[in-house]
Amino acid sequence: EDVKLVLWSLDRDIQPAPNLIKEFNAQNNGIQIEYRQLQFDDVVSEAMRAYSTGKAPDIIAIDNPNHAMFASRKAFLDLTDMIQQSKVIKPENYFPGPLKSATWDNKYYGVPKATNTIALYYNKDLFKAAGLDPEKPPQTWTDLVATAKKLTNPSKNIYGITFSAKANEEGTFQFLPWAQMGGATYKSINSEGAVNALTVWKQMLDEKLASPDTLTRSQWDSTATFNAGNAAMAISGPWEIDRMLSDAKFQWGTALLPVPGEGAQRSSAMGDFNWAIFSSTKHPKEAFKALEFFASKDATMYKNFGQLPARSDLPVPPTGNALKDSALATFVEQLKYAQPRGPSPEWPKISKAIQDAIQAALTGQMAPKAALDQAAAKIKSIDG
Amino acid sequence: MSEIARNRLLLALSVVMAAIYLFPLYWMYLTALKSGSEMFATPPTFWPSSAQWRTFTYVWESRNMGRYLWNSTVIAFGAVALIAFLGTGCAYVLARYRNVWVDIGLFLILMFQVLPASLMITPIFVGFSQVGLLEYPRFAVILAITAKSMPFFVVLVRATFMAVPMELEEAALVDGNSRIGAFFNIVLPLARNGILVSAILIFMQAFGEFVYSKSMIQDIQLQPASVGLNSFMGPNTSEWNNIMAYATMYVTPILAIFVLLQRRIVSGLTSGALK
Amino acid sequence: MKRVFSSVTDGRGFDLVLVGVPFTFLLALAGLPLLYNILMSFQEVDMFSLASVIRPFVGFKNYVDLFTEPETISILKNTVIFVVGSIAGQFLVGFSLALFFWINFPGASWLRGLFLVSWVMPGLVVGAIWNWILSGDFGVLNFLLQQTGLVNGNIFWRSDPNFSLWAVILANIWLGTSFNMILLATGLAAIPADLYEAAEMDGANAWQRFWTITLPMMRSTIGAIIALGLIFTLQQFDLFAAITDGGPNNSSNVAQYWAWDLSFRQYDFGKGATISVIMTVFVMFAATVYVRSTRHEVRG
Amino acid sequence: MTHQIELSAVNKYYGAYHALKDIDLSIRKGSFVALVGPSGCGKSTLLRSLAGLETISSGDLVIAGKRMNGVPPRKRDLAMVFQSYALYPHMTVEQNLTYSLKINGVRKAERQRAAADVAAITGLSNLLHRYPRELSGGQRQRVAMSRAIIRNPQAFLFDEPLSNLDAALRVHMRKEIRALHDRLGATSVYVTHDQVEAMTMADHVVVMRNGIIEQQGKPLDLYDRPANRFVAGFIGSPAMNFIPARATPDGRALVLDLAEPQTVDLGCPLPAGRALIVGIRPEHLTLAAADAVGFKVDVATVETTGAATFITTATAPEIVVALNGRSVVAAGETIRLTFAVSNVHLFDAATEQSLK
Amino acid sequence: MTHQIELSAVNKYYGAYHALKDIDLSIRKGSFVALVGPSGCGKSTLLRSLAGLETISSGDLVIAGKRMNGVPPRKRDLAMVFQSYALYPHMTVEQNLTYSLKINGVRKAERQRAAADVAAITGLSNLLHRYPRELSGGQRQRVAMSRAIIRNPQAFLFDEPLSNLDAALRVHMRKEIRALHDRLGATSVYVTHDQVEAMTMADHVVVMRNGIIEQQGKPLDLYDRPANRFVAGFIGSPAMNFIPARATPDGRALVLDLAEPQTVDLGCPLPAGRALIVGIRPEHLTLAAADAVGFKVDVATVETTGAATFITTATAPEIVVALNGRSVVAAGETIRLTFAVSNVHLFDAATEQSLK
Ligand SMILES: Nc1ncnc2c1ncn2[C@@H]1O[C@H](COP(=O)(O)OP(=O)(O)OP(=O)(O)O)[C@@H](O)[C@H]1O
Ligand SMILES: Nc1ncnc2c1ncn2[C@@H]1O[C@H](COP(=O)(O)OP(=O)(O)OP(=O)(O)O)[C@@H](O)[C@H]1O
Ligand SMILES: [Mg+2]
Ligand SMILES: [Mg+2]
Repeated sequence: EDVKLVLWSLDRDIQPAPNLIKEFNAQNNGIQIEYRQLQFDDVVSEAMRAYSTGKAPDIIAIDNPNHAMFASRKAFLDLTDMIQQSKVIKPENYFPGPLKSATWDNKYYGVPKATNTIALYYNKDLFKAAGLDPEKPPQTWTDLVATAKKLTNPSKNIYGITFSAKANEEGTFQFLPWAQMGGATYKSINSEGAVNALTVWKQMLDEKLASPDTLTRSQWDSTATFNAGNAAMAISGPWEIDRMLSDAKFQWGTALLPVPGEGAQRSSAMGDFNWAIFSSTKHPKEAFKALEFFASKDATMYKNFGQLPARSDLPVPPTGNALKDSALATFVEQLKYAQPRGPSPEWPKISKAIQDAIQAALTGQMAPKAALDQAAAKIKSIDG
Repeated sequence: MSEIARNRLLLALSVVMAAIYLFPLYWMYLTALKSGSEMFATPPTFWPSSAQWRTFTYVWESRNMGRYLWNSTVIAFGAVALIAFLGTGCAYVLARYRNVWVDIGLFLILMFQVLPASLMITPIFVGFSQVGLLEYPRFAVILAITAKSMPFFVVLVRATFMAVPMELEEAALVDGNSRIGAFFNIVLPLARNGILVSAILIFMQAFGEFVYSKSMIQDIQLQPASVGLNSFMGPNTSEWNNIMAYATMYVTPILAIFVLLQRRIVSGLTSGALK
Repeated sequence: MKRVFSSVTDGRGFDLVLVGVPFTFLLALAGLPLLYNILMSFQEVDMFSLASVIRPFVGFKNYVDLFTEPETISILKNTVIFVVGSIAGQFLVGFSLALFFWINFPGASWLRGLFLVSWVMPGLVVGAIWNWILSGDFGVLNFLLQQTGLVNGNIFWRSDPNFSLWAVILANIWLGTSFNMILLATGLAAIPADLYEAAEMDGANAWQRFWTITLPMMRSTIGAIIALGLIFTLQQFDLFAAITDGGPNNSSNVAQYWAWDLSFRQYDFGKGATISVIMTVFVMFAATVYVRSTRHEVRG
Repeated sequence: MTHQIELSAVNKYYGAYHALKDIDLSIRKGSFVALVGPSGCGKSTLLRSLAGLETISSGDLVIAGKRMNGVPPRKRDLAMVFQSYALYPHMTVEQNLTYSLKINGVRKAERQRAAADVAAITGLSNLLHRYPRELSGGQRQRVAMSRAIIRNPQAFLFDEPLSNLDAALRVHMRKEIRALHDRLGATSVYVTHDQVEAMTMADHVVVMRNGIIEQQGKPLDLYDRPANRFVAGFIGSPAMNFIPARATPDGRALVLDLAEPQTVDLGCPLPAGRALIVGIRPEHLTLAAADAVGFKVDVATVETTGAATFITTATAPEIVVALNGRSVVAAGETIRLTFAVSNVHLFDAATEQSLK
Repeated sequence: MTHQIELSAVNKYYGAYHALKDIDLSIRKGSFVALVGPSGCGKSTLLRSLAGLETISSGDLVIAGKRMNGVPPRKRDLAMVFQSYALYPHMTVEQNLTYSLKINGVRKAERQRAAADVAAITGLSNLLHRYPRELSGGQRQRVAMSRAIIRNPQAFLFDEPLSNLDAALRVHMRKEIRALHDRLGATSVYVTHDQVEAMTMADHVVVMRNGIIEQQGKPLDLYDRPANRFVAGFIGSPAMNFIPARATPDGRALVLDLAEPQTVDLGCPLPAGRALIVGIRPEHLTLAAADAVGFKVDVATVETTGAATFITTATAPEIVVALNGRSVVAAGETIRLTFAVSNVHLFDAATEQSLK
């Protein structure tokens, strides 16, 4: 009788989980995995509901900022020992950012599944049209603002830049790198660097270098305006590459996120999911075996599914498309500076405080400093 | 103004209104034929630059839409049948009397539907898992939808029953009918406008029900189309053209059917009944 | 036994069965969840205790906390504006359409059917389309307004705090039109024609007939539609998620979206439940008004 | 059981309104009872209580020996014609007629035959496939009527079944109803405002007022010996004339209280000096030769229907005289009226009860 | 303008059904017209066409000199009593009555006064705050009636306004309606099935059958000189007796086609040998002494209303005799009937047209 495992993730048919499971099941090694696809918004609540009614799956793919919430409550299985003995999963092979997101209290409660981050896309044709050097994307914040100003052309419906400051996790995801480059962390969100970062954002909106709809538009929709030629630069992640290749009718390039000033420390947000095993599983060993199998496939992750493995030991293989390869190179470089959000079990609330501050400042209802002060106070009370 | 001229004018006017109102539907069709980012172009394009008909076949086949639609149909029919079965009689009684108990009943009926599905799902999920109903997920969803939509049905159908003269029911009783017989033969046919329309509304709602289905139906073989639709949405991707193509295939047939069905709302069902 | 049976076929028993069964069903499947929710608002809830009833009791802490948040008052105010604005809009548009299609002209009943569209379209799609229609830069609403010369700069419906709530209300009016229209059309059809004849003989013009015959005769339908409309509006959150996400800066946030955000984005179930209880009180008030209004209904 | 229907001390309230007050009524099996009374006196309420459509507030209703208070209508085996018709609007005339048969499992062919038979009687044969909304008022009433008589119930309840029919049809229907009643041996309760119907069709007439039964009995008994002024005035058309009067102190004669008091000798002893009301029917007054006994009055109006002439006097109270055929009397004339002493009714002025 | 309402060649179809056929009718200003005819003949349709509630299919409708075909009802200034009442169920009796006044902007106090006045006439004073569903049938009809007469319109249209009222109330209402009509100088069109109403209230009677006007004229003219057998049978109650007959070959006498043929001498020349129908009204037949002239018949039934007695004979066709008061004749007897020759109506057997 085969051991039956249940695995939940939000991967669709062209994404890793269902395909890896197919392969895994085909091995016939006495373990069969059953797959259920979830929606992004539902992963946590479904998992919670299932866990509290004793119907949790064995394995789940969880968004990295939410990992700590489960780990801190011991809802996930502590994998430290198993990882130590594993021949496949070795902590030192992973980028530190992703690994940190799966860590709580110095123990490993999961394994990074894939990773991503954000960088700058820019429209080379528009650069040329504005008399800018298409091979010299902006390097610093001032540079960025100045470039955006030059690119902005209301008569042609072109904004200098597009990004997302939406009142949800995406807003935090986009803003946090800026704050971190300014030397802040979520615990010191009102430090000067963060205030500067927010001030720059505010400037871009106030001067209409970015569309006012930045406040309510997701990253995906924002970048669509870039693809449609209505924004000259976009800040977004590698998930855009394929769509851009097909939709963008112009030359484009990528660059690392600009920094506050020449030579300042780089930083970046870190996205994507981690694998975790629920502590309620009846088959921890078998479940870990599955994780090992998935990790063993990290090398083909990019080739097969277009996702970046969270591994520093694996090179991203060339795809044959020069544009794509160069974009990927940018993201792999950017990943080196990627930091997890949190980790904190209260991350959603912390994130909400940050979003509120961003929105309050960008709509002009509070000064950036005051808004971030308020957020800091809130985060303090949440984080204890 | 002659009759014909008047009719033409009214028709023209209503076509204009429909055009404005149906714009979102048009946009759905249009986006289905556009490429991903064309939707966000400035100025907006009102005709696809190159129609992507392939999207439809791609969506149909890749998502196995036939199965999804079948599940939606099963769930919608189940829910409508159960709601009509339980709700019609309830509405009738609440319309027939006028006392404190009816007041309380109506009040409760409204309160029963105050919570949005997203808040109901947790307790219902917990409860269903305890009694083992989750083993029959489509049935569980039907039950949940019934609980959610029946109050709606009852309140509306009650208003329809109010228009059926009590005397007709009395005549049937004197003619030798039992209460049940009079209800089915006389009262129901005369209230059919409201029942039909409410049932249509419920059917459409159940056909698109999403919150319960996605939580309770974990087996993809049993999931309805609404859940399938969301599979084009990712954390950082939304395949709008595919979503719209999917929605087009999902919405157009029911809309067509109900445009036909609702025509049966005819006026004055009870005229001539009473002096 | 025989007496019970005969009561069921002929007497009060028939009525009791007809209401008894559905009410039992609803009590179990809708009443208990409601209680569960009320209970949660007095407890501290986390992911471990979702399934249990016994949880740490915190009294009114959730309520107190909620009312000390700075945004609470403005969100509640938004909620009232949203509800009143949406219902008024839906009802007026729906009623106008119903009256219009009540006129007998060829094609009327077909075209009326098309106005069911907003009820069939999936929330996800509706949200996306309105998101697009209301977009500041490339939205069709701005496009049309500019083409017709009504405005000359783009209005950022979604992102301008002065407009964001109204943008959602606009979309919600569209969404609710079908429901209002079709039910009001049914109600209109049920009014006996001879009343209009009598009123016409009494000298009433169309406008007077509308106020003195149509409206009062449709009392039960209108009451039901408004009561249900209120509940639907209070449950609407797809549109918020799609169009503004409650932003910018909570300018378009309403109680139901906030409750959802607290429960399912911040996983603060206790507070989410607390808001829903506050909304329940709101509905309770409306339900009382509805029930009272049924006293003046006209029985056919 | 000789009494098919027995009501004892039946009361009915609509909210605070007391519609039936302590009604005691026994209806013999096979009898034809006419229920008459002014509009709003409770006739329909009584009929509906018999049918089981209103729950009576107190009292007992016994049908064929069984207490029926709570028994549902369908177990009472009654057919009823509703005052408001209550036709099934979604059924054709034929379906309306045969609905009760269908419920009782009668076969289709047989139902159609029955419908055709009844329709022939009520003149609906051409209308069988119409819907009620496509019928005239009288046609609807005939459908309501036909729907009741198509069955063979224990009892018929008719609530003004012929009010909207023309005279010829009414005469015809009257005959048919009575014939049906006799053929089936059923019991019928018949509410009507038509004097002729009540008098010619019924074996027994019940006169109601304000929820109470004022008098009941054979039609001619009510006509000849009304128990009180109300019944006297209600039975007979045109209504009986009432003239205030006073017996002379010697009890020999009567002084009529008209514009100029007139003395009439009834030839029988009267309660001396008592205030009375004299009742005399229009058809019992005749024109007297100028010198004959009688009393003098001025004519106010003269109306004629062709067959009869109605003279209304200019006195207070006005007196109506019904004469056969055409009359030469003209408005403004002074005439002498005379009457047979045996046709005079006397009522006490205070209690309004009959003195005979 | 002497003609207030003029209809010329008016036709009305309900789908394929031809309800009004080439109606020509002139109604003089201030006149009171009674519209009579069998159930379903088109009376209500005609009334509703006048009111503008039905669009006439062809023909012209002129009111006060203006062609009114397409004019909406409210611009015609007519008040109508609907056969189906059409009360506003959501309004109290008072609100029902004063609705038209309110629409015309009459002040509240004045409206209430008007309602109180009308209610006093129709006996609704105690019911002003009831809703229609809480009224008896007759009370509802009185509300419908009151609603029309509270106004002062140019014309009244009454569709059987008194059919559900008791005799006394009906007599009272008849007077009130006629008084109101005279006071306002309005034109009234009055549909009724009650012979007495038609004959006593109307200046002009219109007899309809199957959508056509059979005859119109003064009430007594119709009674005395009916144009054809239909009108003769329709006017007068009980209806005229019709006996098939044949003139003798010498045209001197008439052979009645009864069970045993009886010869009667009318004393006037007749079309020799022609097949005829003899019409004679029940009230014109009298019992003859056994040896007097007349014809012999067997009695089938004897009915009495108190005031009158109706004898039906056992002949075919049956003959009805209306006698005053009570009669000693009993069923089964053989009696001799006689009549005044001047009361005999003769109709051609084929065309049914009057020969007089
Ligand atoms: N909607 C309709 N469709 C078809 N036939 C109709 C319709 N309405 C009325 N009729 C027919 O038209 C004829 C005239 O109807 P109308 O109501 O005028 O009769 P009426 O003279 O008022 O009769 P009554 O005395 O019975 O009220 C009737 O035979 C009736 O069946
Ligand atoms: N639902 C009710 N609420 C209050 N009073 C009512 C109700 N129904 C009837 N009544 C009153 O009860 C009385 C008796 O009504 P019922 O219908 O029995 O009269 P009726 O004798 O049939 O009169 P009609 O000859 O006018 O039909 C009336 O005065 C009426 O107003
Ligand atoms: Mg009655
Ligand atoms: Mg009629």
